[in-house]
Amino acid sequence: MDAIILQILNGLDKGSAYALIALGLTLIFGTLGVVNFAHGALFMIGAFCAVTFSKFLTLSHTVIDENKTDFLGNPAKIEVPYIYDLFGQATGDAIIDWAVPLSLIVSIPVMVGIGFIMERGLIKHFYKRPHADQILVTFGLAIVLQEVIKYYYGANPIPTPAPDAFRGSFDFGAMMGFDPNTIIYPYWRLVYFAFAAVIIGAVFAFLQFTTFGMVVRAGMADRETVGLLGINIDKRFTIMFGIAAAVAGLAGVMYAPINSPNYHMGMDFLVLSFVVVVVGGMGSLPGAVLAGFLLGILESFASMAVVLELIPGINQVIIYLVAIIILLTRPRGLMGRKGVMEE
Amino acid sequence: MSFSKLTRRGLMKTGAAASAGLTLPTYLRADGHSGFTNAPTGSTVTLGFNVPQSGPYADEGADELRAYELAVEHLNGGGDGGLMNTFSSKALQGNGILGKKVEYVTGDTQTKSDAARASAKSMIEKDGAVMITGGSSSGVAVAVQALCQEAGVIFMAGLTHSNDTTGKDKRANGFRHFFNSYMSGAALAPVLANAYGTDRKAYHLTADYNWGYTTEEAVRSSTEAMGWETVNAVKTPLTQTDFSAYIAPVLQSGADTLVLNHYGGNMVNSLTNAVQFGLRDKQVNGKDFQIVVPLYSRLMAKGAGANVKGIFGSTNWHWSLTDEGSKAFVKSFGTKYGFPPSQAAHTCYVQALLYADAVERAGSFNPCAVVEALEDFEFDGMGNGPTLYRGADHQCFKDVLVVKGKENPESEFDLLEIVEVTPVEQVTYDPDHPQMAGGSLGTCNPGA
Amino acid sequence: MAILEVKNVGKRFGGLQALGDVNLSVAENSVHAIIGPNGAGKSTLLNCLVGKLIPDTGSVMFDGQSVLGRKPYEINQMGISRVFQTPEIFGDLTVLENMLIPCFAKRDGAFRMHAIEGIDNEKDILGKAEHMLEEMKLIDKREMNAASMSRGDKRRLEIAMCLAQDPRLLLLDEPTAGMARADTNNTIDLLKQIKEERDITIAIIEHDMHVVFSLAERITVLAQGTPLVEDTPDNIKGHPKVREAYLGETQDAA
Amino acid sequence: MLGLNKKDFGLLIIVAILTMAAPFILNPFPEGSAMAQFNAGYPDLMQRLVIFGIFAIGFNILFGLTGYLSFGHAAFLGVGSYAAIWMMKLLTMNVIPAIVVSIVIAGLFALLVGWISLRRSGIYFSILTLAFAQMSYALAYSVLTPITGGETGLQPKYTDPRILDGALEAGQSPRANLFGLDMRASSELVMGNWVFTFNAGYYIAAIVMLIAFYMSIRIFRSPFGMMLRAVKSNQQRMNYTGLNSKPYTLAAFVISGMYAGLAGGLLVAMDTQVGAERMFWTASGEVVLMTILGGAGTLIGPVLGAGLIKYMENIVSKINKGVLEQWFAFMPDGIEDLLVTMIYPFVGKGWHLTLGIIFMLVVIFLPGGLVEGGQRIGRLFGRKKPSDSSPDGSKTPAE
Repeated sequence: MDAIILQILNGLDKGSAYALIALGLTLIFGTLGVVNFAHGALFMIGAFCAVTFSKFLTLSHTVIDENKTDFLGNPAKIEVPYIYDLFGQATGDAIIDWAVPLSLIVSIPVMVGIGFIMERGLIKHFYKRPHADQILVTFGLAIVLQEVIKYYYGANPIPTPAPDAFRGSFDFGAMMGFDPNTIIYPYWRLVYFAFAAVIIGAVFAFLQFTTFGMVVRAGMADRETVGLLGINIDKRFTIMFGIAAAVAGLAGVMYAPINSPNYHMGMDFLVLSFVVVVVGGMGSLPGAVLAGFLLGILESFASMAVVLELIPGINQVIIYLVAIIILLTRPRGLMGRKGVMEE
Repeated sequence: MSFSKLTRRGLMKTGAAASAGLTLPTYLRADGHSGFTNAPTGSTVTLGFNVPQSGPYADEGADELRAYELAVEHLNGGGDGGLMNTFSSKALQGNGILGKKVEYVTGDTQTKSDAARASAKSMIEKDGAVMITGGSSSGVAVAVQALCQEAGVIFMAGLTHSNDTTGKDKRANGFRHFFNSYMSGAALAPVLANAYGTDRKAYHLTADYNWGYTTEEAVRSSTEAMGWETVNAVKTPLTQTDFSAYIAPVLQSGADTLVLNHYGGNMVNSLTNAVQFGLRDKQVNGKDFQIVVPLYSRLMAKGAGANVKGIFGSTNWHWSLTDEGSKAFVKSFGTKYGFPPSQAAHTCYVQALLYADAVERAGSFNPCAVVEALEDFEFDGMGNGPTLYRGADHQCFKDVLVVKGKENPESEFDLLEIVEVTPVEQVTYDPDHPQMAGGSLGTCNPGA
Repeated sequence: MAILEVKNVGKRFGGLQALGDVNLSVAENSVHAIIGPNGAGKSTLLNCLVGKLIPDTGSVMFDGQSVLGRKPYEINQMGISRVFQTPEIFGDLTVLENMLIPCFAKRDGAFRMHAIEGIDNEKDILGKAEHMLEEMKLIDKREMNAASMSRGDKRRLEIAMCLAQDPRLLLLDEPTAGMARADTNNTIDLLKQIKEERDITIAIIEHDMHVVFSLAERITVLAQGTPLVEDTPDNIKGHPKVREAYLGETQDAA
Repeated sequence: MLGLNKKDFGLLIIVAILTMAAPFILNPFPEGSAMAQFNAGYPDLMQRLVIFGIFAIGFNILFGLTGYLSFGHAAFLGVGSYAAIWMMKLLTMNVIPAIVVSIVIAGLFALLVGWISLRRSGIYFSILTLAFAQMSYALAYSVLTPITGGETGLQPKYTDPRILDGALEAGQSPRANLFGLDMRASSELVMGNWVFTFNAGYYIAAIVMLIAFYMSIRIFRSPFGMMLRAVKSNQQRMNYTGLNSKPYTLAAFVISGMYAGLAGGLLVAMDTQVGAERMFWTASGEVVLMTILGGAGTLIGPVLGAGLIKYMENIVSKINKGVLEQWFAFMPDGIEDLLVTMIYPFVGKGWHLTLGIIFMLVVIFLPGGLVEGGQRIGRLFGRKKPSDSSPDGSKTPAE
């Protein structure tokens, strides 16, 4: 029982990452009709916003310390962050410790900006082009983006820890009356789950309750009609692209402490997030979220030792197996609309 | 047209027929038949450095390449000579290899066996490389080693840790300086027993591919021999990035030690996740929960950041060693590049020198002569103490380092501290040990 | 003799009774029009005839055989061809190729692995296709991409493609919808000509009374999913029920 | 000629001449010159160019004609490779049975995958094929290790049973051959500073590629090929014209799967080794990129796309800093350094960056792929009437 509760918890957490990425992907697809293979790259850039911001906070000048030696036996150069000079060491350390949450503030304008530039500079010209062309050009863009990141940050993962306050894990087991330590979950992952829930809720509320959102939803349903009403839908779609990029980017920022960011983390997520979107049904936002959580939970269950003993290798294929079964039983995924990307 | 069984740069035996129908004046290569692939004919000799330049191991590949460039510089008499000064064999003169200036070509393995073979083949066929070296995974090492055996060139493996490379997939033309899974297990077990006691319950997470299997087997058998119990061993997909689902149930199992048979990105992520779960702050069975990482690398430790603190593992070499060889290498590498070398850089540098030395001693680039010179070759001064290149499986036998993540690092490179230098006797095994069984070296192939 | 016999056909979509209890009999070699106001169930009925929908109740017999449960391509191979409201042609292919496909379908059936011999060597088929194009006055456009033709030409091509299969029953779904008057008249002439030259039954769904009364020999009026009347055009014109239920509304529709 | 019209026959002859003369054409620079880095006329790369050409030609039969975008074709290549290597391990090192079996096994696997996946269309079909390929990859890399060799892959060993071949001498490496002709046998022709290599394996692969190319022309020009384009153009009309589109698409899927299997078998014949990465999704993506880059739906496009990508992967990735410095050595130091710094990020380990940029440039400026680029150049210089109606559909971009 406790094992099952634990894996559900796990699946929700995993699923929240999938759902966030799939949500952004679906926003872009649903509003603009563009298959964006560079979406994973946006997620990756988000994570590197966190990396860059913490690097920025630790920008240092060097002080030669004659008492210590470096690995070659020369006097050691000690790096002193400028932030120490500004705020003193204690406050400086605290700020550096909170780099990841703080970088959220920076990353929103950065990601929205990147989204605008991408849409106006490139994607805009591909609305009327075949999906295959969209895939190729965004895939090319994804490669370029990740190579640029690799050029500046290297291929190795870069540790980007969460604030010390979120170290360790919360003991649900003890709370629910199980033995202590049976159901523990890291604080930061709980934060991530809550964060994802807030973002998903905010996007839905935005689309549901604002005029802007209503127009965009109408545009998703029938672009031409909305265009005929004299509403400048293109401008709104650009903004929508910026929002989708920001959602992906924020998902990336918050993910940085979970797995140290590296330049190909976007590609690692890309295929998976496409599976999630398609299983959810092309163009359906609730579908994307639902599929994200569903696949996350199933993946967690498949990685349980008991299950693996029963069916070796199931953890390798579970997502794809489920995708196949769902697509064969529900032609348009869980909540897909008819006629979307079926040609 | 008649085909002579030659690859590039070798001499054509019967190629005249090929030009029979052509009106342009044609010339055959003027040199004589030398009896092996890519026999160097001019004043230079070409070596092929096949390292990952794209993909997750690109940084490790870049470090390997730096080491090779340094080795070439030293072989050609440049720089401070590096390990050539401390190497027990004095055959190398600093005038290239057998008087031929060393040149090199590079390629990208992409850490994929297909791509690695393609780039190795291009070095052999197009650039006339007489030796291929490098790589950062066992899949690549085994694939390229088999290729070199077929093509008749020497393969000096880079970073490859799986038993298979010199076990079931060993080849006469291939040599490995790096240590292997068995040695990791054999070196780690006593240290672990010493530090954590002999009645531990271990939970293994194992990367679901060959290297993971051999490492798990090695660590399990040697820790179980010390009295540990293995509670469970779960295989994780190579493509996994988030290990939470595998780590969450560890505490429920009643285990008090987690062994992460992971490497590279897998290891960085699984270790980060495990520490995030706060496993190391827990008490199980009245003991502090512990994590072990059988194969450490400094580059990966860097990726995991502070999470490595206090965690045991093994490594082939570390820059903080204080023997003359290690000091010399760190000095020349550090002076040139500004940071200390990784273990991958070390093994690659040493492999390049060992090859050059073997050629000098054999007096020939002929792979069979080189094999003979390397087999059962004993040397010292390369940073690992007295070392034997065993003839039976072309594996180096030397001391193994057990290391621990440093609690208070003084610099960004100062991540690991050496806990123990396990003497070579303790990690030596029979060539037909069950963990190595099933392969055969065959005989050396000189190619054409 | 009736070539198409529809008996007691009903179809529901959720709570909506699209077709009530439709009985319809189309005589061989006649032109039979089905008219009715929007939402009367004309298209649903048509879709039941060609296999796109399966009715909940009743039977549809074509030439003594049931079509129910058969796939559209099987029903087509039985001898029913359909012309769509907006011309459905192979837009990426040339006009000639558009013509060739039904010719092959007629000769080779629903599927034939015919992958080696080039089309250029299929002289009979090529001849037939070109002959059809000539007849339809499309021969000078044979190398044109079908999508780039005018709407009228697309309609002609689609009808030609259907005729190339020598169907026994040709179903037309508002063939002149959205056409200019001149194009409409051309289509009427074309259909008349077809009727004269071939042994073919034509069933036509149409809004435009001008078209209906120019062509039809019998008319069925459909309203709210059930047939109201079936009679000759002259009788339909004066029928009070029809006027009441339908004609008043068609004025703005036409 | 050969059942082709004049234009197609001409194309076939051009391709034949190019492939037969590839050892010359791909080695335009003299040995030892600075530009020799760009020579691609060595056996391994020439083999790969034609083999991936076959792969892309086959993919194009599915994608270019029917518009069904499979994202899992690498699985068929991989399955073909495994089948071939097992034939070499169990039966004989002769490449004929290996290649035949690889085609058959890949075809059967494609039949299964296609039969299931073709129940859906559009992106749903793409994801189904992707799912099958990813499962094949993941299983081959892990739990199927006893059959596939997992991470370290499979190579023939002299200890394999090989019931048709005589026992090898201990330590001999088994070599792939065609009735005794070693695939790796090469002859060299030296002309001045130029060295041209003629490799037995390459010529066998090239001949197979020509046959594959010829077959694809026949398919493109056949009623079957036209039906496939009809599937892409309008399935509704197809069904109402009495044609069952399912078997047509399934047949196209199986044929392209067999092409992939053939490519996989040839890869093993030329280089006797298989690794599971061959089936990873990026490998499936690569063939999609090759086809679109060259020009989907055109006859020659996929071959060009395959050539470009493989050339980049094998040549550009090998240009390291040392090579760059050698190139620009004749320039003044400052300019040399500047040039090296400017070019370095795009070559060697940065070859992916160049590839990404090329993808983007081609899609943005040449929607029809390289073939369209060629046509534009042809129109510019040759003043030839553009062949708008060419039935290979080169005019219409791929869906």
